[in-house]
Amino acid sequence: MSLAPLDAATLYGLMGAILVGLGLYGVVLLGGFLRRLLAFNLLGGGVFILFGVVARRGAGAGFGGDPVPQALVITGIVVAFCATALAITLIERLTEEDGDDPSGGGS
Amino acid sequence: MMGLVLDGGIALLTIGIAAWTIRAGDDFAAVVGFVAYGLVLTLAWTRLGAYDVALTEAAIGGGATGVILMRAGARVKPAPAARASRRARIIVGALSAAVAAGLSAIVLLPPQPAPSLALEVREHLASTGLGNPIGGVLMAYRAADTFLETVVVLLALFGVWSLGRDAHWGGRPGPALRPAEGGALPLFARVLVPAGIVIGIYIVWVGADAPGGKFQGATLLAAMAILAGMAGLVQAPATAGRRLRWLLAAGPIVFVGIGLAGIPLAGAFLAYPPGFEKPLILVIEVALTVSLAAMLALIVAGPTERAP
Amino acid sequence: MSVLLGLFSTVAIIAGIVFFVAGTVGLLRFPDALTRLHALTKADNLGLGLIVLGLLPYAGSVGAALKLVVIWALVQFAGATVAQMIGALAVREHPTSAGRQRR
Amino acid sequence: MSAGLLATSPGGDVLVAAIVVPVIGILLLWLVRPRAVEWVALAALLANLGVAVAVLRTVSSSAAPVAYLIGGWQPPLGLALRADGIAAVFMAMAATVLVPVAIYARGAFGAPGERRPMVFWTMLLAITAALNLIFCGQDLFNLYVALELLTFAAVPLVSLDGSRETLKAALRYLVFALAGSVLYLLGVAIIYGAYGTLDLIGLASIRGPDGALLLAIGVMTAGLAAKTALFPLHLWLPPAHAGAPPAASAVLSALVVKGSFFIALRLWFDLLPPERAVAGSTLLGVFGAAAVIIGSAMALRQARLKLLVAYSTVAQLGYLFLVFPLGLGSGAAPFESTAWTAGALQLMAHAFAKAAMFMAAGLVYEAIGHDRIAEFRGLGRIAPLTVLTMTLASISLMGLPPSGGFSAKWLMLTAAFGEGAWWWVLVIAAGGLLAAGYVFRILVPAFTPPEEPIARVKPVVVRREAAALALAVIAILIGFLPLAPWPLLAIGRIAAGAP
Repeated sequence: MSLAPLDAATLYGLMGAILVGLGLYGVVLLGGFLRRLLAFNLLGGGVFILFGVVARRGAGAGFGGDPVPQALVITGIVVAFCATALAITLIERLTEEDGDDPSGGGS
Repeated sequence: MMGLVLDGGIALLTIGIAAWTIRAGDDFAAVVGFVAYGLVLTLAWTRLGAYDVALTEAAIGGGATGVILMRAGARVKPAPAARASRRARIIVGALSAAVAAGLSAIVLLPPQPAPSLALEVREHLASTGLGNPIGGVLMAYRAADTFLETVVVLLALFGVWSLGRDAHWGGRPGPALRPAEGGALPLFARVLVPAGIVIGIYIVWVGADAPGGKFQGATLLAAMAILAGMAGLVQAPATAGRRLRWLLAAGPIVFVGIGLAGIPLAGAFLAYPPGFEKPLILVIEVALTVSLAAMLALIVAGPTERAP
Repeated sequence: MSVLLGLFSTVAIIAGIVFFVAGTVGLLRFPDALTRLHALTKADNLGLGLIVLGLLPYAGSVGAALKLVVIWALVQFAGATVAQMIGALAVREHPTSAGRQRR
Repeated sequence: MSAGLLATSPGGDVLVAAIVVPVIGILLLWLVRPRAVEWVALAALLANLGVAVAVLRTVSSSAAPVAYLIGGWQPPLGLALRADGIAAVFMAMAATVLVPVAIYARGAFGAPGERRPMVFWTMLLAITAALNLIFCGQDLFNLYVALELLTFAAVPLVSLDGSRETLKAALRYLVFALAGSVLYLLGVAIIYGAYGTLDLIGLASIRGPDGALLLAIGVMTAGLAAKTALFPLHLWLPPAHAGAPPAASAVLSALVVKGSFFIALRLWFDLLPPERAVAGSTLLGVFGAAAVIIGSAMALRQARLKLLVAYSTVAQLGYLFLVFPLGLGSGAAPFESTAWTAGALQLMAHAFAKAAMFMAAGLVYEAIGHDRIAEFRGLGRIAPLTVLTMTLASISLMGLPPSGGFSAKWLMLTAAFGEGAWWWVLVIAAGGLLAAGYVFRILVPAFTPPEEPIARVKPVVVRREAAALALAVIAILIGFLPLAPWPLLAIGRIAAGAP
């Protein structure tokens, strides 16, 4: 094993790692469901970028990247959107249901 | 070198926006931060050479997700600034940093040569009749993922509908239309919607051989439907409607039908008979695009809020 | 000829960037919604317009050049619509000061 | 990757049917007339039972796994389905639980075609498809899609009645589940980046796990533990499972949480050589032990039946995680071990007993209009069949012979003694005593004659009582199977790192 070359993939890989760390922190610690949902999406973005880095490094056979992880990300983004939509609808419904603090407290 | 500086700049900007979004004082500001995050991520995807993903991120990850988050940010009351205890912050911070450090180590010490299925994808791509390798993965090699994903989207829509009130079941989503105010939005919608529909169909059509595809195209079509709805040009359909339900089911039905036909005709579920791969995939893609566009638009529209 | 074209592109793109920077500064520094909108729309209009103009010689084909122009036109249209809506909202929310509020 | 070569086995089409039948059922539900909805769902679940039994028969008669290459594509490029012994047994178990639940739920949600019945039947079929895919999926990303399908089906069931409490419980559940999914997906990214395949069999043939595999399995296990409500990530479960309608609670507690557990089981037993898993599996065992003790103690303190039963789920899930140290620690071939069979039996016995328990709790609520345990005196007179159901299910939950719960715990004790691991013995014994404590809190008043006759709000429907009773009887009947490792559960298993 040797150190990865300093290229776009490595830079974005480190970015992805940091985004995952930030998102993880937010998902666990932020107060309020909406903020946690945002952190979940930030975290998801970091994970997807890591897939993209893997794809970039697997470039070959005339492709700019390994198409398999790229296809997985496309599926993943659609699924994450659905999850977000379901969660938002729940949050909005909860807000509607009670006048008082809807998004607070939720460990 | 210039490229690396650009990449480093994009990476730092993305991290900065993410940190700002986590720290932002109020919810709406955080939502705006997240939409910006989606945009810079799209740039990162193009720099990684993943144009299909960049399109998807722009359309769905930033676009559609941004729209519903904006709506929630405006509707939901801000949470009280419940700060976690200092000890919790230190523990969770250390744990998150450890995960980030572990991932960085993996990024910095990759296996060599990097594992890849690019060769295998290339080898069999001709037999799918497609030119876009991602289309090949989504519609042939991993078609089962794509099929189930469609079911996941459909279930998410039913999940959204399940959160409406009993009295509104089967009715129309969203509040009753207000008369369009000003002239700008309806005019904009009248001009843009036809153009957007053309572009959406184009994205699906070129997806066989170039970046694009049904998810991106369907999102654009869904966006046009939502724009037309916001401008007051069309009304959201009643969710109990027969025709709407067939529209939603058409994509999955065509997909599973052609998939099952593959058992006698091509020897396996979701296999395509030789010579008919491309036309069959195209039929599935068209049906899926229509259904997915309807599903996505209705997911954004939300649960039913008016009695049938 | 190509040198001239290159020079033209460089000047146009740099001018476009200047407009974007100016627009962003305006967005951050101007006191109320309407003046901020004014700053933003300038960046949209002229900034993007100049950048597209600068890129045209490199588009490679007439089709690609046409796509660039269409993108510019769509952004114009969308920007104008959104600016109009935000402006209307600002006037409605703060009818006396036409959206004027302290930052 | 020669070890990864698979071929579609004869009769492999049944695996496709296991996925497609419930999905077609969902599509039909929304297209047929309202009156036909329940019948479509029931027909799909019966067909699913037939499919599951066919898979089980094929696997047990040929003593070999059933495999299917989707689209004819070989992994790692394509996706394969493969039912080995334990997958076939669990598929049959899930299908068997689902049919009585459906019979119980028929007509329980008002007029068909309205919101609640439509959502319930749709989500029930979606859970069926997702579980089948989880049991026989071979590809880690394909399993991710199945996990998401399971989540999206489970969350709306929690908030089916639409009250503020259940909406909040559903949202909290969704947040845990989504955090779990994204951690799982992170692990998938790491594994693909390191090995270029997501196929479980292909990955099992990789020798010498390095840091990437360990980190991947670490984050994936954390994610799956959140979805399985392993202590200390269990806080979402009691309000969610207690707030859902009884038929939904039955499925959520008996089956849905087992889906994520099953994937964790596969990761640890298929991808990690036992000697690499010692520290991690002990940690999982410690969390499991804490869940057994704390879940039971919390169940002892509940005043309402449904919450008590939900906390009991937290405790019973804890036992499942003892399989990791007991099965991986012995050094023997894990799939022939006593612990492996004990874990499978615990999973199944709990599924039948807990589904019966939640359904009985629902019947109690309907019969007397509340589920306050303190006011259960005389229940045995009003609803004798339901009290019998609760008694039988309780016998299995406590682990008294003869019952599936007894067999599971007995085999677990045998495994723990065999390894000289007396601390697990203590946990298992203490868990049994605490379980006896909380079920007697229900049963003693129920059997005590009332001082004055208690009011019956509504007569209970015999069909629904019988459905619950059938499940409880199965939980008992499992106890009559031989008390030894089942060869069936070892069919087609490939130990990690094996040459």
